[in-house]
This record gives sequence, structure tokens and C-alpha cells, in this order.
Amino acid sequence: MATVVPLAEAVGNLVRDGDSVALEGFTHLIPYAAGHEIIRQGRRDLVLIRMTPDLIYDQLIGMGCARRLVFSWGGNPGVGSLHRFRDAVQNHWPAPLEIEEHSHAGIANAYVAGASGLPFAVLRGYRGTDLPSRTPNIKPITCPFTGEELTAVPAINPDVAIVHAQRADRHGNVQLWGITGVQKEAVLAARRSLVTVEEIVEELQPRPGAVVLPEWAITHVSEAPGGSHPSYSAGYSVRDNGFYRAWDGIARDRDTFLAWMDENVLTRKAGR
Amino acid sequence: MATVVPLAEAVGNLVRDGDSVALEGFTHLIPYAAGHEIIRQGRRDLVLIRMTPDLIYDQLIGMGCARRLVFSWGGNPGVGSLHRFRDAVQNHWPAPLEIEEHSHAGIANAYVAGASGLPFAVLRGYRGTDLPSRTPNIKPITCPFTGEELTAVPAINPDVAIVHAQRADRHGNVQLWGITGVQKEAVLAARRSLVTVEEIVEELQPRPGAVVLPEWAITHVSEAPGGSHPSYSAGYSVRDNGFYRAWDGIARDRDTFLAWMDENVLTRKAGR
Amino acid sequence: MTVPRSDSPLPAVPSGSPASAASSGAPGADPYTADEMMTVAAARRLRGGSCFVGIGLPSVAANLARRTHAPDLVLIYESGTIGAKPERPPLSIGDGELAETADAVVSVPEIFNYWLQPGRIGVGFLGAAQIDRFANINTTVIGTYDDPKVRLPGAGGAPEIAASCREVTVIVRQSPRTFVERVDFVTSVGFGSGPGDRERLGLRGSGPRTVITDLGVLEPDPVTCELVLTHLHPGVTVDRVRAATGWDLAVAADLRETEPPGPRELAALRALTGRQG
Amino acid sequence: MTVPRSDSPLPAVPSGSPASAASSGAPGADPYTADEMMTVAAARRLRGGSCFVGIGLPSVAANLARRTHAPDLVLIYESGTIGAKPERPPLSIGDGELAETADAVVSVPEIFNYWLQPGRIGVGFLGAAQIDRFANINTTVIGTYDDPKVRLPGAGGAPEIAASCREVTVIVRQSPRTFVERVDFVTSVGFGSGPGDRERLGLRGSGPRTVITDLGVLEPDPVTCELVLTHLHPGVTVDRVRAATGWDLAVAADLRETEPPGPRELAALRALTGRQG
Repeated sequence: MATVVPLAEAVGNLVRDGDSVALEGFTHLIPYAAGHEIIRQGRRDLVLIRMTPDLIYDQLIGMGCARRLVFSWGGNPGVGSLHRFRDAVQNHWPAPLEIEEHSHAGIANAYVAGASGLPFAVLRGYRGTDLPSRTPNIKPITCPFTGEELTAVPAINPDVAIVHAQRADRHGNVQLWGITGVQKEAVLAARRSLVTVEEIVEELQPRPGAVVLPEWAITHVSEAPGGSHPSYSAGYSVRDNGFYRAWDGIARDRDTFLAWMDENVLTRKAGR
Repeated sequence: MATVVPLAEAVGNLVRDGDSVALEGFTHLIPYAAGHEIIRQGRRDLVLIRMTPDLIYDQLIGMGCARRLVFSWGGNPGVGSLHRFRDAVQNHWPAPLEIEEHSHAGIANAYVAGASGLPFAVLRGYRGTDLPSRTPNIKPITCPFTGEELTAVPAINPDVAIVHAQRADRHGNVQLWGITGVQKEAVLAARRSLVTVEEIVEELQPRPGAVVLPEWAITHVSEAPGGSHPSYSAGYSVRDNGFYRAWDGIARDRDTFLAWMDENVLTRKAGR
Repeated sequence: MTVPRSDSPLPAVPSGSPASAASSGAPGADPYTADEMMTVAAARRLRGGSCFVGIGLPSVAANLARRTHAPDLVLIYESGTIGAKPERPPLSIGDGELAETADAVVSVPEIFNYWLQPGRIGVGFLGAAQIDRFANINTTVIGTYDDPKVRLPGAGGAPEIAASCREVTVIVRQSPRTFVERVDFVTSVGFGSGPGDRERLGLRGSGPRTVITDLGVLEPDPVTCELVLTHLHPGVTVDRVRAATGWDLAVAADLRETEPPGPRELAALRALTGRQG
Repeated sequence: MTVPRSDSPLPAVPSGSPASAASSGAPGADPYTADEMMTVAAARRLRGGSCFVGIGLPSVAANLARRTHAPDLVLIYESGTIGAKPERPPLSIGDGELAETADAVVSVPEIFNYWLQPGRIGVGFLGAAQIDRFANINTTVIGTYDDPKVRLPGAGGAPEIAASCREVTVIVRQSPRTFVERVDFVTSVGFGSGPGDRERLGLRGSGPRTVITDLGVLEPDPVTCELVLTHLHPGVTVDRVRAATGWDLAVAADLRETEPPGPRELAALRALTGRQG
């Protein structure tokens, strides 16, 4: 049964030090506002899960919130590297970062298994690559009918899943559309969940391509207009490609990064 | 690459004696017109696959088209039994009917595996029931991570899948909405496919809840207005509950059944 | 046979007749049929949360619950409709109104995999052609599988509903043909052959909590898992229930009588089914 | 090092200069950069059907093909957009325009499971940070995994694109740092360690058919599976390509020269990238 609460309260209720937390949104509807709130609340030792860790995970990692990253593609899409992620992996700054690395197909299926109440998923994947030698939880599995060998990955069931959506109604039923990525699976796989939304409306109107998550499958809903910036919320905002490009310069240097975070994330707390 | 052809030509091209054929549509959008065309073309020895064999499979079975039925629930929904199906199973009339029996979850997942290019699917299903003792291709499978024992079913990859949809455009892109069942999976799992549609339109307009099948994933599209009667096509027709009730009387007796088929299916050939 | 056929409703039990006088109380109260009593009793068990609804009797009872004491009950049908609010109980589980009134419509694989299988749904609401001492359900065949006396529709969604919902309610008319010592075919597991079987099989829901019939209510003994008669509907005797049961039915020490259908319940039920009072 | 850095385009090769005079022919023809030649050559390989498009260079080339000789090319992005028709190549694989112009938008699990995995998609179009003699691709780390010199973004969709598309085209700028004897990490399998490996691994697509660089085109030898230089771009010498390759590169007996970009190709490309001619 979803309850609609302010963002700081939702994050405070749901995210604890040491939790596994999945912030999903496949280039679209990335829950930046919620990520910033996690940073402001000073969470530590998080296991961060995300197919495409982009700037928000660069920020969480650079601010020392994470001890482990489970991911399949960690870059600044169309721009280049995530410098804070690289600095953590290559130089252990600000803290060592364990990584568990998959392919997109692997993580997507691990979420599907998690959402489905299964302990594992089967896919044609990883075979012949060096990933299984570095990610121990990728295992072979044999088809009981054909004898063919395929690949199994364990289900992902995060302690908390956080996604951003366009709308919710007052009961907490959520509607998102456009590129819907793996958000439904992440929410359904998680023990607890938070959906931030552009706006809360009286009634959800059916829309082409919309995914609806009923309120009884969600823990908290929080209004966070613009909460996906610099990614976008189709129908509400456009992707701020300029910011993605600018981030490359901001994040390249530790001090520039910290100054930016201080000015744009940490000191904005009071304003909310 | 879909080609748009008349129904008789599509069925003639795609369905051969001995084929495995899945006509899907979960109570909604059931491809009756295509099923009738299979009967008129006198196909024999078909392996008929369908989660919910209802009147159209009662007709195909009663007309002697099938040698085997793969299914999970064979009844006249809300009314009672399928008398032709029962007569075939209990009395081998008009021919013996082998059956391969599953649960809905089992067949749905077998289609998912088929659509996904996997040889099998894993589910929490069947355990403790008598189904595995009667359906040999339900097997246990052990999770390589937790050791837990689950159930595997082999993929379903029909020779032909046939579904009914509301609309296609001239290129053969298909749009269906409402209860969309397992139709996408059946089409994607099949070697060849036919989609009958209520109408062919200039351009598909986005609609809430619509599934779009791109033309390059389909073999043939045929216009068949009213082709889902007595089931329904949301937005075009309503379910003819009266016919479902009437069928109970028609199908109970072999001669009544044959007379009805002769009058309503076989002799309508010329009219098309 | 003196028991009613499982597909024909019992005749109405008029108020004031020996069968219902004891509880229906008020003179002039609506007469009601045994089927109506059964449906009302079943609806009362649904208190809120989510319910995976089988077709037929379960669908009527679930819709009745939503119309009376449980307006927030989330109805889920295997056709993929989540939160359907039909005006009338559908004839099939895929009627158009289910989709039109639903909060969300998902594919059939999704309803089973993402919604049912993980144990997200509170109550699974099933019918039965046969049910046994341990609440195992048969909807597949009467007689032997290879040469059946009656070929029934089969499993549908029931095996996984029975396995995965947090608990299961069964609604079925009671007769010795239906309530059998051992079902001819286990389509859906209740408690298997007794305590511990569900756990051994890895079934994650708690299994049948209530079996509601046209005669009374049965519930599994918490220790033995065997069905025990816990409620009689007004005017029904223990002897009559035992005569309608194919095993030596245990009766609860604190056997109670079901509250008869109230006027509001009957009115709502008849509005649903179209029956005149 | 004298080879260009892999992230900086080569300087434009003006028409009439020794580098391109031999083939660009007509005096006054547009000058073009090596990157433009590479992109045009890659686009030409896409003839129709469906293409699973990686981000960056592949996306520009695939969009160019759709604008020029292959208007019916179905572009599929891992964000779930099928049949996207963007006006400009997206910066990310999830830009809004991809969804708005697509024939269908599906979830990320679905795009991988229902569309990529069964081998439904014709061409997988990938970039690389390193590629080796057997066309294996690395986009994970340069150096060792535990103490990398450069931590790259990782696998993304590439391993399964490389495994499951009916064939694969790779587009990558050529340098000895990029074209290595053996990749530091096999992110995506080309031909493994040689003939028969794909079959042994159960990879169902036929693997890389073409590697297009800023210098020429390489194709696997049908017997040995080793990449062989089959085309030189105008003005490029075999020696220059060999100097930019970290193994002893074989050269095809019938080595040919790539047709330079035509005016229509260049205009379409520049309209896409926003570059002035």
C-alpha cells in the first residue's frame, strides 16, 4: 500500500546504511532527486545496482556512499567516461569500490527473476566472454530437455528500488511512459520501493505505451517535479545534453567535483 | 516481412497437414475466421496448441483436424464443457485425440521461452500435482545458486501461430489492445505466423495498452472483419455470450454439430 | 442419489422454514437459496488486499465482497486484468469490461510471473470439481486419466494460484461425489498428504484456509491439515454435511452457525447476478 | 606515438591531396575526413532488414544508411525502441526522439529476450576499445581487471549483440593500441580463438563479417577466421594500415579501394552530425 510522503521522509524511511539499492531508469526517468537525497542523508556502504550507472551513480560513488557497484555499462552516454567511477576503481578514491559486472541482458534477466519470485534466470549470454571469470555468480546451466548449455544468473532482489515516473494519483498508483526500461522489474523485485513523480494528479488517464504500477505494489511515492534532471521525463522535460557534456569537466577533478556537489546538492537541502 | 493476402491464401500457404498450430487469444481476439478456414481446407493431423481451447478448438477437433491437443484449460468459459473435446477424449470420436496437458503458467512460460530463443523455461509450478506424471515434458530443475528445486517446461515453437488483432497498416504492422494475452509470445515463438485483423488502416495511431507487432516479425496479415466472433475484438465488437451458451446445445450431439458446421462453416466457403 | 447435482443450484430455502428459521430471525426476511448463502459466506472472507479470482462462483463472490464490505479489494484475473471493477460478474475471465475497468492490463505471462508467482497476491479464490480431506483440488478428470468418466476442463491457472497466493479460499457445492477421500487427480495442491508437504514441495503460500460450501464452512486443522467442519449454514445439520462428505468428516468443538445473508448482501448479490429477490 | 589517438578524428583529407586523389576523382569534390569515410563505408554495409545499433559511431552510420540507400532499415536500440526514425543521431541510446519515432517501444528485458536473443535481428553494429586478430572485442578494461590502466564502461548490450545477431559489423578507429594481438578482456566474442569456437560456445549468429576503420575494411578469412585487410580507403597505404595494427596483418589478394564518399552521402552525413561541409 503506497503512502505519499515528502522525498526526504521517503528516503529516510527506506534507505539504510549497507542496503542494496537500485535506482533505475534507462537513460530516461533517472531518479536524480532521490539520489541527491541519499547523498544529503549521508548513507554509507550501499550496494548500488544499476544497468547503466551514469552521472547520478558517479555522484553517489564520488561522495562515498557506495561500497559495491553492480552494473552492466558505466559511462557518460555519448560523452565518455564516468571520472568518479574510474577514480574509485583505479585509485580507490574516496573509498575502494567493489564491482560486480554483467551484461545488460544479464542484469535485465536478473531483475526479471527477482520480480518473478525465481532464484535465477536463464539466458543465452556471457558465453566465451571473460565476464564469468570476474563475476562469480554467472554460472552454466544445462537444459533438461536438449542438454544444451546456457547461462544462469541469480535473481536481483534489492532492499530498495527507486524509480522516477511522470505521474501518480493520490492513492499512489503510478504511471510512466516513453522508454520504460527495467523499472517495473526493479520495483517488483525489491523489498521496498520509492517512486518519485513529476506530479500527483487526481486521476490517471490511459496513455499509449504507459506502464501502470498499482499502489499496493509500491512502498512510497514522492512528488519531485524535475526530479529526473539532467535526464528527462517524456512529456515534462527534455534531456539536458549540455549538462551531460559539462559533467565531464566537473567530474574530472576531485575538487571541482566536491565543490559542485557542495553547491548544487548538499546546500540545497534547506531549500527543499 | 509480412505480406497482406486474403485469408484463404494465407491459411493455404502457412498451414500444412501434420503442423503444430497455435491459435491464441485469451478469451479476447480469438481467431475464429482463420480456424474456420483451416476446417474448410480440410487440414488433418494437426497438433493444436492453445492455453484455453474453447469453441474454435471444439470445432477443429470435432471436424477431425487434430491428432493432438496441447492445452491448459479446455472448457466453454462460464458455460461448461466442450462436448466435442470430451467426445474425442472419452470416445475417440471422430478420431483419437492425444492430449498434452499443462497449467496456464506452464504454457505461458513455454511460449515465453519459445519467443526468447531458449529451449526451456523455469517456473514455480506443477509441484505436488499429478500433471508431471501425465505430461512427461515437465521436469524438475535445480537452481545453480540456491539448490532449490523448481520446474522446467520445454519451449513451445509452433510451426504456425495465428492470432486476431484489431488493426494492421498496409505494410503489415499489427496493433492489438485490450486483453492481449499471450499473442505476442505465440507469434514470436512460431516459425510462421498469420495475423487476421478487423481492418487495414492507412496508419496505426498510438493507443493506450496497445501491443504493436512490426511487420518484419510476421509472415502474413489477412483482413477478416468480425473474424473473432463469437469472441470479441475490443473497440469493434462485444462477446456474443448468447452464442457461447447456445454452443452447449449445438455441440452436445454429433449430428447437430455436423449440421451446424456444414451450414455455418463449410458452405460459407464460396461466399468469401 | 439424494445430493444435488453439482451443477444445479439447491432450491431456495424460504425464510421461516426449518432450514433457516433458527438464524434468519426476522419474520419476513428475504428467502435465499443455499447458493446465495454460500456466495455471501465466501464474500465475507475477503476483507481487502488482493484476490486472484477464478471464474464462476469465485468471481461472483469476489465481486460481491467489493460491492459490500471490501470496496478496496483488488480483483486480479488470469487474463491479465489488475484491479478490475466490473459492473456484473463476467461470464469469462476475459470479458471486455474487465480490461476497461482495470487499473492495469498486463500480458498473461506477466500476470503469472510478475504478479502471482512471487506471492504478491493475498487470496487465491478457486472452485473445484473434487476436493479431498487435505483440500487438494481436482479439475482435470473424474475416473482414470486415460479413460475418464468425465473429462473436466483441466488446470488453467489453479495449480499456481493454489501454490503461490498467500492463502486460498475454495468455494464448492458439497456432495459425496465432490468431497472425496482422495481426489482422482491432484490438479492443485492443498496440503498434499498432510503436514509438511507444502514446505517439502516448496509451495510458498499457506494453502487453503477456508472451504465454503452450500452447507457450511470447512477449515484445515492447524496440526493435521485435515478439513474440519467449523460452521453450519442456517438450517443445515451436521448429519446432512457428513452425508454430503465422502470421508469421515471431523467437526469442530466450537461449531458455529453462519450468519444468514443480510438484506444488503442479498440485494447486492442479486444486483450482480440479475436474479430477482 | 605517431598514430592518432582513438578519440580524436583524423584531420580532413582534402580532395586532390595525395591521400585521396586517386579515387575521389572529380576536381572540386568535397574534402572529407577519415571519420566521414569510415562512417560512409559502414553505412553502405547496411542494406536493409534490421540493425541492433550501438551508441556512438554505429548510431551515426546506421542513421546515415537509413537516410541514403536503406530507407527501410529497421533501427533497434537496447533502450527498447524498435523502428526508431530519429532526425538526428541520439546522444544516448535512450533519447526521447527514439521512442517518439519508433514503431514500438518495449521494455529492456523484452528487447533482449524476445528480439535480440532468438536471432531475429540481422546486423549487430558495435564499436570497440580494443579488437583482436579474431575480432574479439574489449570494452571493459585496458590493462588488468583488478588494477586497470583504463576502466572502460563495460559490456552493455554488446556480448549478446555479438552472440545473437545474424551477423556483426564493427566500426572502430584503427591504431596499434586498438588493434591488438589479443584483447585485454573479451567483452564480446568475435571468433574466440579461431574456427569452430562460436559453434562450441553455442553462439548462434555468424559473428563479425566486417570491421570498418578510418583506414580501410577488414573481413574474417572464411577458413582461419582471422581478420584480413580487404579494402583501403582512398589515399591510405597498406603500410600505414599495418603500422596501425598490433599483429602481423594479412592482406587480401584482391585488395580493393573503397569508393570515396559521394556528395549525397556526405551531405546526408553532415546533416546528421551538424558538421558544415
